[in-house]
Amino acid sequence: MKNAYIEIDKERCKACGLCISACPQGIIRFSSEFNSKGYHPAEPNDPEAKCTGCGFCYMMCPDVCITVYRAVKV
Amino acid sequence: MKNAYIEIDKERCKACGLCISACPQGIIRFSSEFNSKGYHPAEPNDPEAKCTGCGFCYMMCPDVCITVYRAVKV
Amino acid sequence: MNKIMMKGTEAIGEAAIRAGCRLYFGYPITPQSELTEYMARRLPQVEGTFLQAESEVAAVNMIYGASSVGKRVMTSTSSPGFSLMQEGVSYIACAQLPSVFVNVVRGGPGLGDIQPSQGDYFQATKGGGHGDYKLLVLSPSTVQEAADLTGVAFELADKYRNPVLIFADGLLGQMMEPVSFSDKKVSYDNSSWALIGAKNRPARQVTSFNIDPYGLEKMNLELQKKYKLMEENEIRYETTLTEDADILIVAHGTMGRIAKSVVEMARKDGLKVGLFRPITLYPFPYEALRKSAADVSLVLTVEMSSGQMLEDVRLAIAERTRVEFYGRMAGVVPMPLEIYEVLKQKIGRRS
Amino acid sequence: MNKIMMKGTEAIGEAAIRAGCRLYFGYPITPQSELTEYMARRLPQVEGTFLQAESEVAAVNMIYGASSVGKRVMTSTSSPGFSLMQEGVSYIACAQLPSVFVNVVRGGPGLGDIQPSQGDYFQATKGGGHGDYKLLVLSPSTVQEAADLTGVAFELADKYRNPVLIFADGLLGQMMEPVSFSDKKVSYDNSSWALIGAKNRPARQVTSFNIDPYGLEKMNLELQKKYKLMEENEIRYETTLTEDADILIVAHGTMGRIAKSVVEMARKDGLKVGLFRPITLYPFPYEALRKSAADVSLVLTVEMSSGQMLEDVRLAIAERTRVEFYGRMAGVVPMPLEIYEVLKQKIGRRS
Amino acid sequence: MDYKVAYKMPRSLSGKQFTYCPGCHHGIVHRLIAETIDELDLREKTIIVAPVGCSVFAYEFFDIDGTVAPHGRAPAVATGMKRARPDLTIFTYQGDGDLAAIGTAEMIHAANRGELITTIFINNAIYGMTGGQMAPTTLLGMKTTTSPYGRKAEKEGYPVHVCEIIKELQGVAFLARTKVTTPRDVMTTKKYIKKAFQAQLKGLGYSLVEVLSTCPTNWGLSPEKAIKWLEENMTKEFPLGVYVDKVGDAK
Amino acid sequence: MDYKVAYKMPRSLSGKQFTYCPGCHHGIVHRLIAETIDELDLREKTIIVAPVGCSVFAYEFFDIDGTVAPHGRAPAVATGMKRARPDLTIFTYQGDGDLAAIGTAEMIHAANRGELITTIFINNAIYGMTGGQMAPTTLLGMKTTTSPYGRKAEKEGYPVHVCEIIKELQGVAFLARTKVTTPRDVMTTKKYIKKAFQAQLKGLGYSLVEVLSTCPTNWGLSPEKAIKWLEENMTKEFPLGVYVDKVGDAK
Amino acid sequence: MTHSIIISGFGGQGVMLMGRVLCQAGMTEGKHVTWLPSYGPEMRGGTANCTVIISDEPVASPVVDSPEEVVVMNIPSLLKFEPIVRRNGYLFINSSVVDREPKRQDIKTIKVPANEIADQLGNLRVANMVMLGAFVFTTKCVNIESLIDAMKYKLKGKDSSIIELNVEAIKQGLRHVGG
Amino acid sequence: MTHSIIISGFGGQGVMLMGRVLCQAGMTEGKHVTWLPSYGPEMRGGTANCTVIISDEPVASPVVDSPEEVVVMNIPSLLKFEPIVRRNGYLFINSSVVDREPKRQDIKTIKVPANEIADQLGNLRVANMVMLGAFVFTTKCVNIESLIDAMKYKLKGKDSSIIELNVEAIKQGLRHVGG
Ligand SMILES: Cc1ncc(C[n+]2csc(CCOP(=O)(O)OP(=O)(O)O)c2C)c(N)n1
Ligand SMILES: Cc1ncc(C[n+]2csc(CCOP(=O)(O)OP(=O)(O)O)c2C)c(N)n1
Ligand code: SF4
Ligand code: SF4
Ligand code: SF4
Ligand code: SF4
Ligand code: SF4
Ligand code: SF4
Ligand SMILES: [Mg+2]
Ligand SMILES: [Mg+2]
Repeated sequence: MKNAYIEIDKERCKACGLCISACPQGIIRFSSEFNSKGYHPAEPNDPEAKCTGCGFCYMMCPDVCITVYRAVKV
Repeated sequence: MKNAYIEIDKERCKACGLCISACPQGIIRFSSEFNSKGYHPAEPNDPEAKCTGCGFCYMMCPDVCITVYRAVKV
Repeated sequence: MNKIMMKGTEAIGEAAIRAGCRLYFGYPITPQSELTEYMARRLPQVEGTFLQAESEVAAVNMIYGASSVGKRVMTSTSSPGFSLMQEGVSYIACAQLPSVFVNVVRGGPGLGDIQPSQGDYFQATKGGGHGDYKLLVLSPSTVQEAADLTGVAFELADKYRNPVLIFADGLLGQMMEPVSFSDKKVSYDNSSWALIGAKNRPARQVTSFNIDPYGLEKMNLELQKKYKLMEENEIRYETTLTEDADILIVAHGTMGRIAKSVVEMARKDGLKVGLFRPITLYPFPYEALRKSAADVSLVLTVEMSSGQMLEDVRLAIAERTRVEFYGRMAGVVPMPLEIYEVLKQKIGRRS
Repeated sequence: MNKIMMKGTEAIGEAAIRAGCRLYFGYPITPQSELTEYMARRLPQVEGTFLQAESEVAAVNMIYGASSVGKRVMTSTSSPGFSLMQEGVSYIACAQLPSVFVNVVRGGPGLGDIQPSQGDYFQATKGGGHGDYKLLVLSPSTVQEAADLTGVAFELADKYRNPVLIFADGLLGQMMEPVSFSDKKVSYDNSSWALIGAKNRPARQVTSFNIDPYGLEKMNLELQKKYKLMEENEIRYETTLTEDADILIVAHGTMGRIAKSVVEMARKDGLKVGLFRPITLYPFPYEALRKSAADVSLVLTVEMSSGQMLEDVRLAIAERTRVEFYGRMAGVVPMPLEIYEVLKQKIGRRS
Repeated sequence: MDYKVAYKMPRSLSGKQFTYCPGCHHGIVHRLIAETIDELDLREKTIIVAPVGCSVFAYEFFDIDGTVAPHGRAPAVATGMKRARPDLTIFTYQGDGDLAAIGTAEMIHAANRGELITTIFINNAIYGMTGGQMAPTTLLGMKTTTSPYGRKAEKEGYPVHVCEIIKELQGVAFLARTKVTTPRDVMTTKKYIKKAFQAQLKGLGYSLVEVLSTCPTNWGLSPEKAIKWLEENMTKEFPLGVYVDKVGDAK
Repeated sequence: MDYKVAYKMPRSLSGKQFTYCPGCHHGIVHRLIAETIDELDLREKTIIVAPVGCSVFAYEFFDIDGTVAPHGRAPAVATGMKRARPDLTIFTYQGDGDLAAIGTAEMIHAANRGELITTIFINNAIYGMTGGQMAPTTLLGMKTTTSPYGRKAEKEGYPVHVCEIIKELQGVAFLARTKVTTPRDVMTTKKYIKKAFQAQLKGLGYSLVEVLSTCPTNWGLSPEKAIKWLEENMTKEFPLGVYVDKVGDAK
Repeated sequence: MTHSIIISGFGGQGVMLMGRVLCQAGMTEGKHVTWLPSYGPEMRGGTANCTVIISDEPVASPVVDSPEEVVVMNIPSLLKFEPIVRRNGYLFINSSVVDREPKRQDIKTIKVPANEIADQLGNLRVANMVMLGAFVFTTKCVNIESLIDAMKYKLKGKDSSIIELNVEAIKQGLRHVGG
Repeated sequence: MTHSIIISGFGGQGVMLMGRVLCQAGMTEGKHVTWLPSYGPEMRGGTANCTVIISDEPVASPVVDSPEEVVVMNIPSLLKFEPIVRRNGYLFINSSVVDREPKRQDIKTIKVPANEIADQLGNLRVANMVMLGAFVFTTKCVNIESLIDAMKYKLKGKDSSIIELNVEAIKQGLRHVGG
């Protein structure tokens, strides 16, 4: 059960790494794949469901690649 | 015996009157004559030799019409 | 229609207001400041906006802005000021923004003087700014015509989405003549392209930019197509006694009406002189002039410049006919008799 | 003389320094920033002064200042920037201040793009600013010629006390070719008119201003006399295989050398095609072109524009000969084969 | 369990990919503007005036009507728009070359008139688009392609402080300098941008937000190092904070 | 008894009659500049850059080499001169339209560069030469031909305060605002002008002296009444005094 | 019938207004008119003049080499314009200011001591209207009634006493030349 | 004899340098050369190419419709330039990056796995020199010695190890095509 998760638009990503250093949980990394622009895009790597949905990654991403989802409290 | 006196270049004068109001001794007036520009130029009127050579008239004249002479103390 | 005595500058201002212009941005400069001042006085009375810009560079860009949101707008200046506007004019032309400019030309180059001149003809007609663009250029010769052409200018600007230049000289700007204005109600609608908010439609761009040369070339070809249309449809000129003329004078603006006096003089002397007066400087009436000049033995171009329209005259008649030139510069206005003397001399030299 | 590979922009910069230019004022703009940057690097090495101006308007006026105190000075820009300089250029021309301008023309109008173009021909040759003035305009076609003409530009500027414009395009600006520079020592002396302090002589004025129209007309007539002299003495052009040509291509700058390839192609096909390449755009080689075109059946003008030099070509040969035009705009460069195809098509249509 | 989007691309962006280099702060600021427009519900009546600079394409990145002004003249263009259509919300987006060099006069006079427009000012201490020439805001000693030996005060003058110059102009209603190097900064900047738009909406006067930004490409640094360089050098030269605030803090 | 000249036309004036209207303060300031040039013995190496404005002829009124710059561009022209010939003394003479409207950018950047030139700035709150249009320094409520209903802050903005805008620029070495309505003012102004030239001679930076001046003609007042109006209105809007002084008081 | 007129004098003498009143009068009579001002090269207070054309035909040139009727209100104007008056044309001289004789014999010279007459009316500033009265009565370029109406139109809003004074000035002017 | 060459690839692949080294080599051999860069419409990081002419005659056009020799370092370049290679001309393909086949049969295609060879040399960045070695050996547009000298000239000031690496890359390139 994760409280939050993110999605990264790989095609938009330019691999600047700003999301990676912004994430307090350290759960973003560079993918080993290339995107069509030739970059190794960032990808979430959150097996332990540590994402808090804080949005720091989103805030620092200059290319608006990231969508952050939070669990809805019912 | 005057301590000081002034000369006014009538042809340069534009009858603005600034020298007249600047003179602490009140010894400048408008001439009744016209100059070739059609102005009544200012003229010194110092029968009592009141001019102190203070230079106020010179300082205020926008058309640099005035020369101030002072007696040389020997 | 009631006539009132008005200066050319003021008549242009009033006519602009009648044409629905409610925005004026400009910077004072002799000899057109009366137009700026007229707008400062008049526009608030009709709930319009007058704003004195901090410079001509700012003014032309305010025109760009106001026009891009779809409003009729105008500025006026004189020679050095119009030079400063050239970058902006090129942008406006490329972005296809309707707008009306008035250049009350004075003696140049440089600071020059403040007397009447036509020395900015090249700048007006060939493009003083960079790139392949054209202004529609109107050259009135009377105050009434200045007023009428101002109305035309706004119509043409919207019709072609193109900047229109009223090319006047200091004579026309300062001269007073009786003038009357039409009371026709005007309305216009630029909402199909203007930047008025992306509501219920995709967002819009007004631009003179295209980083892709093929894209930009396409934009240019569109412009060229438009210019072609103007050349086909918008040519204006006036002829006086050209039918039987053996000698043709070509002159525009107030120079044109001064030349008309020469025609009168010459005709009294039995000389068959006619007058061709281009009203649109761009598009230039090449074809019409060619026809008018078909049977004459001499064409005399008279300008208040060193000879600029002369090149267009030459292009029109391709030197099949002798083309002579007479001009005065720097605000010295060629006078009727003076021109007539020159004319007689040229004819004399011919024989 | 040692050759080095250099960009056109850089070669112009180096040539300027060899010509004694120790002052550069300019504002960055693609595609000429390499020249600005070259001067920023090089001038301090030769105790010269490089200053990045706050704008092109400031730059042109810094040129005015530096030139008025008698020093060789230069600026460079690209199309929109040169439009902004028009007021200043008109002042400089009227005040008769020697100075060298470089316009590395890009696609226009407006912001356009950053690709090569020749669309500022009218602005350069007919006067983009106000009033009756002329720049000396040089159009090089190779990096070596750009370097050589830069030296010429400084000489002519001083000789005529007139601004000189090097009209380049992005191709020439970016292209690298081997180039060599002369090591001739240059010296110049403008102390007879420059503002260097009223010592042991009456005070001097450098001015473009004369409130009296007759005085200003006199200044204008002096300018016209000077232009006349330039027209008599400074015309430059290059012809290729024009002697026996039946078809003449007219093209300037890099377009000229591209056209040279067309001539080579055509000749291989047995078509008698020649090339006329104006090097001075003002003064334009009317007479020489008229002669070169005397016996041809077709003249094809090729430009990276909608057809501007075309008017001068028409004026030169007065349509005795058919004049056709081909051009591309906005940075799209007409290619040799492409032009050749057009040429063949035009010939075809003729028969 | 259900999930809800907490952060996503704002409506007022067109979705077109930014042409900026990796890590360039232009993109962050774009997003903040778009979010503000969304939150104030202004998308259908806002016009962007893009500059000439790396952000020349900005008018394509927003899903709003827009244009690109001649270099430096965005405030004049915006003035023309606003005077013609006071009901529209107009903002200019300008770089330091655009705003503080060639466009100095237009910016100052728009500010002085209290023109009801908003300016977002990206200060990256360099001319990004044209390849790294000196800007008015370039720091002393900094090497650029046109100050290859380092900027010297005696020769090129001092870094221009835009906020300090215009802060005393009475027409200015909101004025602040900020940065976007941390999420916290990003939130502050967002707040400023919102206030700047509110200054316009409330008819209070001219508003400008200066954002210290990185240009990794022309600084020759990685995005991370560029951020560090900004923190260590630019914030010293250009003090952050609110210079003018006539908007107040009430909602 | 012998008499000696105590005050007379300074050597550095050409003697040509001024073209100014009766009572116009341009003339007083001209004289003070000429006296300063004489006293510093600079006549043979000083160049004047006249503006476009009523003082367009200034370069003929001084007996020194000179030119007239395009409207507003005198600081750029002077920069070109000074960079080319650092041994010359260069000053610009500019009106409020010239300096604070069209020439804003050139003035600010010359000041920011600490350009070694001196500017004498005549603030008469109006465009004199062109017949009385609104200047950036026109007071609120003041009627001019282009603010016929009185200048309004909401529409035309606020009077521009040049000294206040540039006082924080580090390139500025001497900066003062003064007037010439009384002999005492005239003396003060002379002192400032001298300091301004000294700032240049000593290589300290840019110097500017703003002189509040009358325009009797376009204000529609007699020379005397114009002075009174200036005292009562302009000095309130534009505080007099020295804003920057890096020259010091030693001889 | 075309009248081509130049009116010239010092800046303060009201010569521009004279021309404008004339044009206004001509226009109300349905004539074609143009008024063209010209200021000397001096910046302030120099000599100024205007060219007025009043015609039954549309006006071609608004400038004339050789006007039929010239009014000179000061000496510089006399020097400048006497030589170009058309043969058999009129030269009106404000003899209060111009204390010298014209040289030409082939033109009709009319002297009006306009300042003195105005002075008698109590206001030097109406010298221009005095001259205008004399001018119109002599040249008949417009009717006196139209002239008076035009003057009133131009002075609209002014005190009625001022208007009366100007009417009186016109009348004194035409009386001086025999009207 | 005239070689007209287009070299094209991503911004980072060093295609501009390839052209400049070729020209430098040509120049030292006394040939006439031109180098003309062209950047795509993308602002940053897009495809770029340069046109090089090496000739015994002065170069007329620095642009060519139809080059004799084309080097493509990536797929967009292949798509753009394959169609315009002159009949019987050469197409050099960096097969490490371009994983598709050219369509034309009327040209000579030469595949060089430049990245792989460079990788083996320990530095991907010398892929361009690998390709250049292959290109020059095949086309003989300049001598290999001049090429190496030109490369050294261009890398003046760099570490000698880097220069050695580049020499090696050139040699590997020409070895790959049989040199
Ligand atoms: C009149 C004019 N001059 C110069 C240029 C060239 N130019 C384009 S962008 C730019 C400067 C960009 O720098 P900045 O404003 O700081 O924006 P950045 O790219 O750093 O975001 C310049 C000088 C131009 N397009 N127009
Ligand atoms: C480019 C340009 N724009 C406008 C003008 C017209 N012009 C001449 S002087 C002037 C303003 C003068 O005012 P100011 O600078 O205050 O000087 P003042 O006459 O009051 O001393 C203007 C707008 C011009 N000559 N050139
Ligand atoms: S939302 Fe916060 S925790 Fe989750 S990935 Fe982004 S920065 Fe990390
Ligand atoms: S911040 Fe955005 S662009 Fe940068 S690596 Fe992360 S997702 Fe990619
Ligand atoms: S010098 Fe002084 S006292 Fe003498 S006239 Fe002048 S102001 Fe009066
Ligand atoms: S101050 Fe000068 S110009 Fe004025 S009245 Fe006195 S002398 Fe004449
Ligand atoms: S050059 Fe600099 S400012 Fe421009 S997009 Fe790249 S990083 Fe951003
Ligand atoms: S108009 Fe004003 S500023 Fe100009 S000279 Fe006259 S009084 Fe002086
Ligand atoms: Mg920047
Ligand atoms: Mg003023």
